[in-house]
Amino acid sequence: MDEVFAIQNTSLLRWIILLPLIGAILNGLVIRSKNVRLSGLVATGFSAAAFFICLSLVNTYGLFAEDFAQVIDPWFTWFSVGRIHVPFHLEYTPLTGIMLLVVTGIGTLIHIFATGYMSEEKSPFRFFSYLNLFLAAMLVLVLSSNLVGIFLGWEGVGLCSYLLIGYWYESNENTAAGMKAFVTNRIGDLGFFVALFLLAAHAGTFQIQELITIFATGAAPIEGGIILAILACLFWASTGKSAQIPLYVWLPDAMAGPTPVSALIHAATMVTSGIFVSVRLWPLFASQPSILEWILWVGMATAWLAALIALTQRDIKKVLAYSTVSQLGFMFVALGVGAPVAAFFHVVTHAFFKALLFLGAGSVIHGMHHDQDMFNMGGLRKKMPQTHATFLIGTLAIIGFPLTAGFFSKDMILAKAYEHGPLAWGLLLLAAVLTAFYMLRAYTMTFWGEARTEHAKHAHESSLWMTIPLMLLAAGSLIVGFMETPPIIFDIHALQTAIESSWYGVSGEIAGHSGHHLSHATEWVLVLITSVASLGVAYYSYKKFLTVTSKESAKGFAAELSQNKFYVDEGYQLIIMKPLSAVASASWRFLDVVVINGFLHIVRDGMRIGGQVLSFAHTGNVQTYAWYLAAAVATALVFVNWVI
Amino acid sequence: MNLLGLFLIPFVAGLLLFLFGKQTKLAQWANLLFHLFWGVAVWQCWSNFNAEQMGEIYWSWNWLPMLNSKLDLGLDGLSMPLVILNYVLSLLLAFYCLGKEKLSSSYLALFSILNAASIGSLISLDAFAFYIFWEFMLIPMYFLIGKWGSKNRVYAALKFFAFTMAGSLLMLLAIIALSKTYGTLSWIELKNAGIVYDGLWGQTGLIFLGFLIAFSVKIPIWPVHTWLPDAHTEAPTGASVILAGVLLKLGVYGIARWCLVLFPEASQDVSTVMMTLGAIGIVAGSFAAWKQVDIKRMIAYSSVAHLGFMVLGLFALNVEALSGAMFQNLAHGLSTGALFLIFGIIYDRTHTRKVADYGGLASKNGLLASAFVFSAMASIGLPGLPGFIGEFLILSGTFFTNKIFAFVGLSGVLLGAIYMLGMLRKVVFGPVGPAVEAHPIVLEWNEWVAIVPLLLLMLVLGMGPQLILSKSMFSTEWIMGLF
Amino acid sequence: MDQLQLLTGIGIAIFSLGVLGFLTRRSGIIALMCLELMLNGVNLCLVSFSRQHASADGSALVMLIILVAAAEAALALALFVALFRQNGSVELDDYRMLKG
Amino acid sequence: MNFDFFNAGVFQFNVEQLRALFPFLALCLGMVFTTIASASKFPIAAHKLILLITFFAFGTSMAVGLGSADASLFGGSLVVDDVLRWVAIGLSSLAVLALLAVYDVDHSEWSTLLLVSVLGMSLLPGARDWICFFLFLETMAIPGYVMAAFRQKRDGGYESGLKYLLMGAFASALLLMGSTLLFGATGSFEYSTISDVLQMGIPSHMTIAAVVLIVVSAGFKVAMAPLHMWAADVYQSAPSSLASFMAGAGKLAVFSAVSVAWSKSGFFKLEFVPSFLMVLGILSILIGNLMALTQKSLRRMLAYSSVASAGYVAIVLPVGEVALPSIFVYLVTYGIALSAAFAVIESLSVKSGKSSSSNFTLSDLALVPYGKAKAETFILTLALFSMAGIPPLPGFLGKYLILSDVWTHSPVSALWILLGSMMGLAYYLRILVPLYFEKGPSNDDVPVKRFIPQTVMASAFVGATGLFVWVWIYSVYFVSATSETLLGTLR
Repeated sequence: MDEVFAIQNTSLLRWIILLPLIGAILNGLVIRSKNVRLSGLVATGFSAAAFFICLSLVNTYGLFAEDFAQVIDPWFTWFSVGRIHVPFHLEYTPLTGIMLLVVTGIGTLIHIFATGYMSEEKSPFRFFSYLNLFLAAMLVLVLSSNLVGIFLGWEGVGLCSYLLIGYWYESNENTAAGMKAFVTNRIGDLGFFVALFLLAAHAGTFQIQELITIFATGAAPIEGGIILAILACLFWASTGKSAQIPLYVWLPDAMAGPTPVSALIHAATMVTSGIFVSVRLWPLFASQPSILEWILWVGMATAWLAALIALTQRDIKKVLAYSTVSQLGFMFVALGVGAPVAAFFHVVTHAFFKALLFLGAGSVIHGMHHDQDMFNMGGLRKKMPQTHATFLIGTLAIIGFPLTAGFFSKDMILAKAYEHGPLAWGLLLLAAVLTAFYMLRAYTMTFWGEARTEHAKHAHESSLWMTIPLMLLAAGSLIVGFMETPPIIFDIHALQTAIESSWYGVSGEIAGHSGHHLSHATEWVLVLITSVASLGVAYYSYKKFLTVTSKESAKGFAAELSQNKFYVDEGYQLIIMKPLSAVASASWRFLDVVVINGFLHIVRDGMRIGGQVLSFAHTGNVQTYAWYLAAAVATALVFVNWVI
Repeated sequence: MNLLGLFLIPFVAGLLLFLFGKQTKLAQWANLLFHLFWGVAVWQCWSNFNAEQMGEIYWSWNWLPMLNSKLDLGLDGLSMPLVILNYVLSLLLAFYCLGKEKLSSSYLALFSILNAASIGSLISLDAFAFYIFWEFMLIPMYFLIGKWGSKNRVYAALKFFAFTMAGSLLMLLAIIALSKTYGTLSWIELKNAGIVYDGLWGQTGLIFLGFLIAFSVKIPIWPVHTWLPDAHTEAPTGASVILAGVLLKLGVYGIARWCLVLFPEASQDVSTVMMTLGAIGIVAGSFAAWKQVDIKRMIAYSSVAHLGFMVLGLFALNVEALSGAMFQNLAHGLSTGALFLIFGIIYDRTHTRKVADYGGLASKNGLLASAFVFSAMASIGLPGLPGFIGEFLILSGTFFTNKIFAFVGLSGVLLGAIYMLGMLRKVVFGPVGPAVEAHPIVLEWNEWVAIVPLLLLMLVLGMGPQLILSKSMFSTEWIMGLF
Repeated sequence: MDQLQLLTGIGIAIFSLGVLGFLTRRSGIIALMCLELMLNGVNLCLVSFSRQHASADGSALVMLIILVAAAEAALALALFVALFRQNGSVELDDYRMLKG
Repeated sequence: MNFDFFNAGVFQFNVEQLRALFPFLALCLGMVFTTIASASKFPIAAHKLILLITFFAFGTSMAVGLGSADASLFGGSLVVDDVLRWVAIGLSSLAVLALLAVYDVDHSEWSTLLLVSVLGMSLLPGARDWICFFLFLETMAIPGYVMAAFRQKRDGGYESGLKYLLMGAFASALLLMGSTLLFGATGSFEYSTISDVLQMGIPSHMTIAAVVLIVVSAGFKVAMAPLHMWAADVYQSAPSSLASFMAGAGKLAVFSAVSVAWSKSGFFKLEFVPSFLMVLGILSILIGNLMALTQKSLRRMLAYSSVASAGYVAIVLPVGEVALPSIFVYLVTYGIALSAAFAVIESLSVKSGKSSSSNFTLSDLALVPYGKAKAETFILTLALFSMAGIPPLPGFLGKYLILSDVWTHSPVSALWILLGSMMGLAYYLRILVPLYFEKGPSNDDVPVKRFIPQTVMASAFVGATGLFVWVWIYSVYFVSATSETLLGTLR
């Protein structure tokens, strides 16, 4: 399988990264304009430029090409010492191409939206420079040809998310949320570190291409245990970045940031990088089936937990946040059942409709003068029609209304889950149903019924800056699904070819079992069950929440539990943070202050006291001195003559 | 290249600066001028510096034949980066000093002499000469801390002096033993003298320990680190920067130059112990830093943790780790130096170090806040900044040798994020605190000139570490060739 | 025991007496006298030894000792006079201002 | 000293002997001139000038003689060799420094006395039998007793003189007893004969007693604990010049003489002597440093620091004459630093309006008018760091040499020296604290009672720093010279 590829060099790739970077520098250091339109346009311009470069790349090197030539931008050697050799090379593969388009495309739209949304900011340039910086980092992550480079982007996006969550730094909650995000991600990143160490120690390379072509095919002598460990560490890192159990806790808090940030970073792009990296390295995963089981069940658990929490949240952004976590769970399930294509497909579609939903929510919040509690909304469909329409499309897409983007991706995942086993399928289906329930709840409470507060009564539609991106994204959410469809409908497999041609000719077949395909009949049954179940629950939920009052809140133990997020945060505080902090202060106060310095001070005072004691012997009477002299002689004589 | 000028210029400059007396402003500009001259010498060394050699002597004077000591001056991949770092920091501090009435001519003079001493100990390849410069550093530092420091300065100065002296006296004994046993003190001759290792408690072993202890105190390695927080906290800004940027580094440099090269077997024997101490240092230092309420003290403890990394790197005994340690020297020098400098500039206005008095710096001076955040990020090893390269190389090297220590080191990476960001949260972000409220925080041009190059350098070294690594590569591989 | 040893013994005895006196007597003058006593003990020993070894060195030293002793005595007495003028006492216990 | 002492032959000098004696002639001339000067009431400056010239002549003539053959005089009981010459050079430089502290001696005889004392000191290392040893020791000591009792107006002046005199006499009585017993045991006063006798057989009780007595009395002269107590009192309240001179030059002379005498008389072959010295040394290091830590009066503190330094030398003594170079360098550098410190303290105490420098305490340092005392504080700093043995100040060289000799002899006891210098650090640095770090009330307008001409301080500055350099270079070549020529001939 590992025939040598024709390698094409290009210096175009670096500009995809450099342009947003320049934008960030211009905005952040040079222009520093208080004018939101100006800074917004600068930022948008640069990300759009990056987007167009991506387009040109795609049309040069092709996206869905059957036989694909490796495209490399050999930029420079980052560092190289002994066994560790890290070139800073960028690489274009079809998979990369799609991710690039998603990141830069949706990124640009969100920039435009933000230009409207941040209109009454006092330092918008900061926001936009962070946003561009984020794009640059994300693009490094996407483009880098080796894992260390990916790690650079990986932590870079983490930094930007930290900065953007804490963008309104005056309030302690926001900064706390930002710090939580960074630290939690760091916990995950430790896994990435270890993976890198293992690679350095055993593989001697960080180049994805080499890793796949050599180690996935078992061409090089490296025991499976090592690869398994590496993958486990990478997965651990992904649970941090892609918000899976146990490290998902930062994502909901991350909603403290401005809504466009939530849309771009915490829904569309950054959080999916875990899945992206896994898909890039898929052949490695495929060679180690045992890790996939873990991924499957962690994903499943996350999908469920998040969905359950989402059921009772009052804050519209929180609902979307938990739905994001849950959807990410879906993607990991897809990986777990050995369907990287499905996983990445869901990444793409989810990017569109979740960005759409978040921006819609943003528009609503903007209209509601930054009130985010759904119980204070209602009846907004007349006040803000475009927002309502687009939000509806988003909702339909996420609950998998037939022929929307979400329908295809989610259906694919479910089908693959069914292939893997009915249990996984059943659980996942229920999770999907829950999705339908809470999404409709959110939609209905926001847009239907009567306006429950003054804000809601006087809500107004947002400006074109915001509605146009909404529409574009809505269109996207409708059509992107058609790049990969089940055999029973159209039977398109563009994405599959794209992804599979990105593995340097190594097959993504999971070692061991051969992918047996479902019959069309079963496919139909599955599709019908899914759609009926989701839509039914959706309708029920719609009815249920049509007449909700602002007083209404969770009742009953289960509801309490869900609304309080199962007390996970509190649990972490109690079990991890508090003991750790106690140990820290103990170690400092005891070791440094008491033991070491204490010892020193004892010595110092001991010397002083010793001197004072001695000085009593110095009476000042000359005859005492003589006595000492005589005594010295006497003792010496005694010792020398009789003792020694 | 003219190595003599490398430390004579600052020395003479120091003597001259004493003569300026009350002419503070004049002295500050003169100091800048001296730095230009000095810069010429440094540049000359940098430009015709040959990285493909080890311990080559460029200037020698047989000054004390009866003590087996020659004044041998040389430069190689070990010392060159630190010389540059020392010069850069000192130059930027010369800018920072401008217009500060308190930093009188004698301050600058002592500073210049301190530079001479540190450069001297970097470039002298003779144990006796090295020791003289090494000890000489104490005198100016003692005065810098004791006279220009803050409230508790006397205690800090005495502690600093006593600790370092206690360590180096043992080194003195070791040097004597060397000269008595092998009849030479020149580094290269000693290396070729065929020192026979007779166990850690044999003579050679004890000599080795003498050196090791001296350097460990300077680094400082846990548990002999408690002088550092006091010294750092009480010292004036400039002294803190040089202390973090140069003096601590000399400990690491010394171990690489004198312990690893002359006593490879002994280093192997102690490597586990030293790595354990380093690991403890990382964790204990981070814990302590986490619990500080005094910003400078917190930064100081973060230094303890970072230098723990370097100890790991030194005693993992492979090329990756050693180069990592040497690179981390620069990284830490720049980032911690920047932190001390920036906070020092803030302190000049607010005159308080309590975290509680701060907050909301970002809303008062955005650019300075960004610089602060940037340096903090560099210090916690964010990829793209030099700290990452250092830590990554060190930890992977450690991982090759001993996985456990690598994992402990990783915990340090995590804790670093916790305490640094916690500090940023309370100082840079959040609601505006009383101290920030009370004083306008507007920087003079020269203060910007002092800060910005540091940040740029960090960026350059973070993305282009090869600039330095390629220079130190030969030396590190040469040293590791001895094992 | 022959006479030489006897002489030596006496000399040493005188010396020791002088030491005891110097250590115990409170009056400075008497302490000084005791010093002289010690020196004389030494002289006695010297003389006997130089007889024993048939060498004049001992006797020569005796001369020098007497000389030096005279000088010291003169000095000491002058000091005592001055001290008495100043403080009206030559008791050694009264001069213990410098101590510790 | 042989039996036909009164034969004329002894007094017929050949040329070498005359040349060897010439420098002492310079001293004697100096005495004549100073006597004239004090008789005709010349001002102190004149005395100083004469002394400067004399010491310069003395030192240089000795330096010129360096390397020339040893001249043995008076039937071999006095030998003028390179050791003596070097010691004489060191002494003359120390004496010059001691002059700096002389501000307020109102007896003009001090200059003559100083010269006499120097004569004794410089002859001391040349003695080859115990009679000369005793004679020169007294020549050195008795003028000291006199000078210690000068300035009765200062409180405790007489008292210190009295203590010094009584204890000195007591100690020399012990010394005499010791050498007498040696004479009895060996039948001779000559070092060489004694050592020959000590060679054979186990020493008799008498010999042991003799040696113990001699060691103790010498330990008293150089103020080793527990025989040090007089030193504290004398250095605190005798005139600064005398104190610094006795502490610096006196130690140098006695220690080098003792090192010569004991090794030539073969004391170190008796195995108990080194351990005895070791005990004394350790005691001095501990007691000296601990006591110094608790002192308020600066001069007393310095006195105790000199006790500790005596301890260091005591530890290196048993190495024998091989250690002479390091002992010399150590004591000269230490002496220079000490006299500089004494001079500075004297001047500071005057400038800060104290009646006498003997009770000039640490806290008084904060009262020093800074503007008027720049040179002093700088010199004091140099001196203190030199005493603490911090490079590049020459005190470090002394410490280094001592340590390296001790290392070859018994490495473990080197640790005691390290411990001592650690403890010493504590108080040396503490002196600087009030001087620089605790800026007291700016009291530059304090009425300075007696104004010391800046020329004095200038010369002090030049003296101190210049001599540091001098010592750096010459002591090093002394080391080489001795280790090659002299030590070769010592066998």
